[in-house]
Amino acid sequence: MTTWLILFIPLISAVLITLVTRKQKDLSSYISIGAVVFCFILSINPILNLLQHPHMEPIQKSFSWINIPGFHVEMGTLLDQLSILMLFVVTFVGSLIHIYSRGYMHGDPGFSRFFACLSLFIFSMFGIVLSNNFIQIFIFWELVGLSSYLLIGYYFEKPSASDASKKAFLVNRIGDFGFILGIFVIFQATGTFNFIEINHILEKGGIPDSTLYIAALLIFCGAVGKSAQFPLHVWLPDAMEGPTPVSALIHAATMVAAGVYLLARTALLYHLSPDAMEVVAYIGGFTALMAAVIAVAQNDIKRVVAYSTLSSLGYMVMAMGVGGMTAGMFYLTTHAFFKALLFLAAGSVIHAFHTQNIWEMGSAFKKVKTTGTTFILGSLAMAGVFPFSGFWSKDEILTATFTSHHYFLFAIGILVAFISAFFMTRLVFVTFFGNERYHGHPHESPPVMTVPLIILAVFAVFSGLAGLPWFEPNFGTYIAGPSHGGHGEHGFNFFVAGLSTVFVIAGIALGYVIYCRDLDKDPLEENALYKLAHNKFYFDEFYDNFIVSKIYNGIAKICNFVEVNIVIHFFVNGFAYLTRELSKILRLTTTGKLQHYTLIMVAGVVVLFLLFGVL
Amino acid sequence: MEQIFFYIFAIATVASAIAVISLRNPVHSAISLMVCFLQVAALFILLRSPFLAAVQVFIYVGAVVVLFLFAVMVLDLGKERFGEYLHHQRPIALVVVIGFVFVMGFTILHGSLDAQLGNYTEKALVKNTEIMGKLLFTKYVFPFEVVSLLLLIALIGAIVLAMKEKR
Amino acid sequence: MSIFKKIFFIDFIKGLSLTLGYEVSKSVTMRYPDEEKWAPYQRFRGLHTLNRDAQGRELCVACELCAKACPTKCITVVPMEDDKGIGISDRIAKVYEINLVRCMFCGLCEDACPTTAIRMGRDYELACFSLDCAAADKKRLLAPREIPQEFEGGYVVMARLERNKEGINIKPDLTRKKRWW
Amino acid sequence: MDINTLIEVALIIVKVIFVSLILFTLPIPLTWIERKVAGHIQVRLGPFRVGPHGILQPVADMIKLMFKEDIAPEKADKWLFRFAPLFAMIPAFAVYAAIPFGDKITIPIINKEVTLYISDMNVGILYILAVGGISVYGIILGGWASNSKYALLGGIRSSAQMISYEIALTFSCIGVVMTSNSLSLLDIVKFQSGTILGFIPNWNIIYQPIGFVIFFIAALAEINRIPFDLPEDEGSLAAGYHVEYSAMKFSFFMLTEYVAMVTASVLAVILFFGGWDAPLFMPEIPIFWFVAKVGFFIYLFMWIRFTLPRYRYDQLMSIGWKILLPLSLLNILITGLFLL
Amino acid sequence: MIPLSHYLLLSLVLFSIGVAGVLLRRSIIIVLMSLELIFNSINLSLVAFAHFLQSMTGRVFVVFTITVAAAEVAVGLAILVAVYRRRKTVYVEELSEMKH
Repeated sequence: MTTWLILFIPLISAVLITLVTRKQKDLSSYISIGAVVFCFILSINPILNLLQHPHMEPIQKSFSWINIPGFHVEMGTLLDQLSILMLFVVTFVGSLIHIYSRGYMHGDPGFSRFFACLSLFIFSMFGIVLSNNFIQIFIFWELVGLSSYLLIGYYFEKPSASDASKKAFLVNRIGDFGFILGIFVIFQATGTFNFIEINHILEKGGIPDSTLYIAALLIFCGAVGKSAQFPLHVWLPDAMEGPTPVSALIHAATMVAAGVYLLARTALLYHLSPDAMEVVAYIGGFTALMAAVIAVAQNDIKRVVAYSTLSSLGYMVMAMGVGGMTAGMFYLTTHAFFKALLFLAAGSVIHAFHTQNIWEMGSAFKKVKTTGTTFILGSLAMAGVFPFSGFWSKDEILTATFTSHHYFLFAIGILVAFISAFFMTRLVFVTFFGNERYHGHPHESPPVMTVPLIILAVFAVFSGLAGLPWFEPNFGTYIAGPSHGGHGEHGFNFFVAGLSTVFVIAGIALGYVIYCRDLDKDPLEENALYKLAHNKFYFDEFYDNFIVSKIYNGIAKICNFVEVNIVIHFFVNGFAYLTRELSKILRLTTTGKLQHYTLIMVAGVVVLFLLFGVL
Repeated sequence: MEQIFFYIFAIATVASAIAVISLRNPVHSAISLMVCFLQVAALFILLRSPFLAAVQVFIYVGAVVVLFLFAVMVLDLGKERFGEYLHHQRPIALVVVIGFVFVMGFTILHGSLDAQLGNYTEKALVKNTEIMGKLLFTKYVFPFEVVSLLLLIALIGAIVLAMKEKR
Repeated sequence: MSIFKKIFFIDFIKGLSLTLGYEVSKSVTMRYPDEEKWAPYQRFRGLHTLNRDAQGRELCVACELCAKACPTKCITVVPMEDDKGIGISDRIAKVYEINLVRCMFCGLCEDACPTTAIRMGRDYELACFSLDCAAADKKRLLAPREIPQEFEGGYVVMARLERNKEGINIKPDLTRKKRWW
Repeated sequence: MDINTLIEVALIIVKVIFVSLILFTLPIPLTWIERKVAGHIQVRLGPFRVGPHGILQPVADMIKLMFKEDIAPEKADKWLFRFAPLFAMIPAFAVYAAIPFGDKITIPIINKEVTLYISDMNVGILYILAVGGISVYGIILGGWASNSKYALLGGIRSSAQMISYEIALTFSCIGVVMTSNSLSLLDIVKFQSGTILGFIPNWNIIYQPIGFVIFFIAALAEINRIPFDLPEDEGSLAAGYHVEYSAMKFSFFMLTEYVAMVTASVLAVILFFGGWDAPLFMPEIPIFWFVAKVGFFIYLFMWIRFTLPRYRYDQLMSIGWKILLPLSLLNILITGLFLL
Repeated sequence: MIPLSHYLLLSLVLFSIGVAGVLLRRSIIIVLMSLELIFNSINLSLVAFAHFLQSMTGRVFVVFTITVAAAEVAVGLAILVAVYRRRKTVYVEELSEMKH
């Protein structure tokens, strides 16, 4: 019952706001915040339950939705370790972001619409997290896409925002297409949509490896779309056109993590198909590296954070790919805290400076002390400095990579750690220190915005301790990959930790050397690699000029030819002509005069009676 | 006694019905229609259905014909003296209608369309209304609801249709 | 409070009780021609009268000041000499006529009169069937009035309707008087 | 036909004639009373000249109306113009076929029980409402047949008004029917005999206060009395539907109006005030209490007429449809809930 | 005692008059009135059957018929008013947009 309540409270709130409280803006924000906070409170009970019983059985509650022989779909909720963790992350981060939004969006004309969309999003996210079968997860997957579309295009009067929302939507469709194909492949193979049943069938074996391989890759397509992996990563940076709380909630903490969650949910499938895992791991690694490089060359504070998100997502996917599910989920959790923190702090910075360009800020640390401090804490966590949460989680991924003998990926991981540390240092120094480049008077944000920042900062700093390898039980006790029975792989490798720390410190040092001066523009600007990275490796242009204009338009031309000449001219117009000619004859019987029809009707009755009744 | 009343009512019914379709002035037609309805109500009483008679008067005479009169007066049709008020299809229509009367009359008189009056209890007659009400709310509750919904839709539809478009 | 008022029809009941109060109260009308007549106050400006002194002599000395003072010039006075003692001096009015059609009953003649001969009286039933009565001559003005000068008016008196050849006359009975308030 | 049936038929005929006579003569005192009430409320005396306290005034009026010239407009629809007053009058009288004035009384000398009603229909209240609804024809046809714009407007207004308020009226009666469990007026009155708690009379007004208020207001509108006398709104329509009528036809309309007022009072008494039931341990006198209560209501109608101003037409319509109709539905709902 | 066939014949005559009205008259309002006549003839036969067969069903059905008839008149007259307002005609044969 609780799970259903959690699922539907945000929906009720969205409906209420849409129908009733559009005019009372304050009330709509209270409803929305109340709904998500209430969900958080409701989700505390399952969490406590989980903490007491680490090896709890999954709780399923479902009812039959579509029941055709051979095709059974149910609607239901699944409560296991994974979904409880996600529930906690979503409700907790969601609550804080909701509260923050109340301050950030204050005075906006679409205030109520914003909160309605936010509630809708929370509803769909819960749907993904709690669903127990593929069909339901796909529905909510699309709903998440829809609410993300609505929220990215929140400032729809801005062309860039509406373009970004369309882009996000379309790019996601490509991934989702693969996803639903994957669902069907799995259904074909197992005959069910239910996760637990699928897992049972997979454990029994007997499904050909090729099928598994195809299914895993297709489902990974969905994750690629939603988690913005290469080559579908192009939408996420553009999605920063939405309001900052949206970026924090959707495009850092929750929705983009849904792809990773999906991979975790279907971990057994990947476990049984090592080839697919390789693909996943290399795509993740490549995304991580590419995004990190691009992040170095960005000047927009939100874009830097966005590319760092992209890089982190690549990290998580890489972790999944090398079989480090626990590591990936752990990184997802800590990442949700510090990335949400970074985005919210960035929002607070934008609120203070009224610009997003980091070269128009600087030297304002003293004016925005709370924001600055929390931002720096988040950056340290992001960079993976000991003992912040990022360090522990990243270290686990690297360890997982190392122990699974993916040395190339391990090298990439170390490199990404280095670059991350570098660009975070760059971001912090350029934004808060150096010479004064801003106009106007930056001021600290109201408490409704800073208090969530502080709470998140606390979590960003300390949440890594949950995965501390020397404690038992730790994070891995609860979240365990399919390969490791009851225990996660919270090994601790001093070589890996040391190496990464060295590289992180090197990155910070390099950043310090280059950027801790009075600068007016980026000193690396003339560099060729910088230019390449600044233009995001020309991915958008490549898609536009090659895929869309050549391949897509070519297919369109062929289709157009077929349609115009064969379908329209021959079939459609031909039948229309035939019909018209025939109707010219039949038309004579319709005079349009009511009484003619009536007369014929009555005459017909008389004739019928004469034929059958009387004679 | 009852027969005398029946024939009086029947003749009045037919006469007023003919008046409805043959008078030129719509208001006069409406009045004839009202008279016809009243006669039918009287026939209902002969058929031991006082409730239906009251309903007939209530709805047909009290509402429907008033509505007709209202429409005629609002549109001011009463003053139009219709030049040719019958159709050019008159002869064939008359033939068809008379044929219909003959065919159906033949069926009624020579068919098995007759029933002897069953032995009814006085109680059923007196408690007519009560029995009908109980039936309406038990056995026929679904049609009842459907009809009430229909009435509601008609109400809204009539309002929407008759409302002047606001520019 | 207002919803309470609406539910219990307080205003409606207030209105009803008000009208009920009026219903049981005495009526303010008088049955004028038949039974009752209004006796005006002394300050009332009705048909003029020409006064006499205690010995019965005419007070008017035909000084024509009233004619001069009249804004509508409706008073015609023609003086003549007289030694019969009709008047208080040897000059009396030969003709004293007031055109009632033009007169607007302003009372300036009364103010102008040095001998208080002309006074505005209390007759208000001035309608008649012929033009003769539109002009009040000396005889009519000198005739004694139904409501004498000294009578303190301002209430309803009983009256009697009288018909004769000249028309209708309402005779008041000054002894039976009543006030409605 | 045996002798008893004949006596019964004769009795019914006598009753019909008796009731008709009463109804025909009732407006005569009523007009006088109304004018007197008007006079006194307006702090004047009212008619006073003909007879003592003007008591013969209505007779004089009647004589005047009888001898006036009967004028019909040239372009009027002659037949309908002639029949419209009858159309108005017949339903107003026909209503009394179902109204009980009292229970049975025994005539002392011949020692025969006589019922004080013409017939006890088992759908009595429905019959009254249905037949009462027909009386709109007189008004609408009179208005139309006069071929005058004032009359036509008055006719259309009144037909719209009567149709609108008839719904609320009927629905308010349904509450009474629900509590007393019968459509027969006799049963309804019998249901109301006795007392609650020993002293409060067991009248429907106790159970149906909202119903009574709705009934009363709707009845005011149905009989075209102030504050709902829009059909004959002197200010804007001259005299409404009977502006072209004179002499006896006009007097028929007047007669109808007074009879309708009496009907409304009678219905209010029967449905809500216990009919001939005596209040507060008073002795039961046949018909007396009935007449007393009816008299009170007639007086109330007159009293209201000279207290309230007239509503505007749009106000009238919105009161009918937006207030009375929902309220009456609510009343039915509440009654149903209580009965459950 | 009146036999059932008498009622049925009366109903038939009423029905035929209604049909004749629909077929013959040009004014749409008279056509609607004729439809009401048809409704009434049906009601009459239903009640007659109900009476003679001692069944309540026919009477109950008449209640429904009357309701439907009331709804039909309301909508029909509303359409008539709307049509008249736009086309200024009430002649049936001039309202023949439904052809082609």
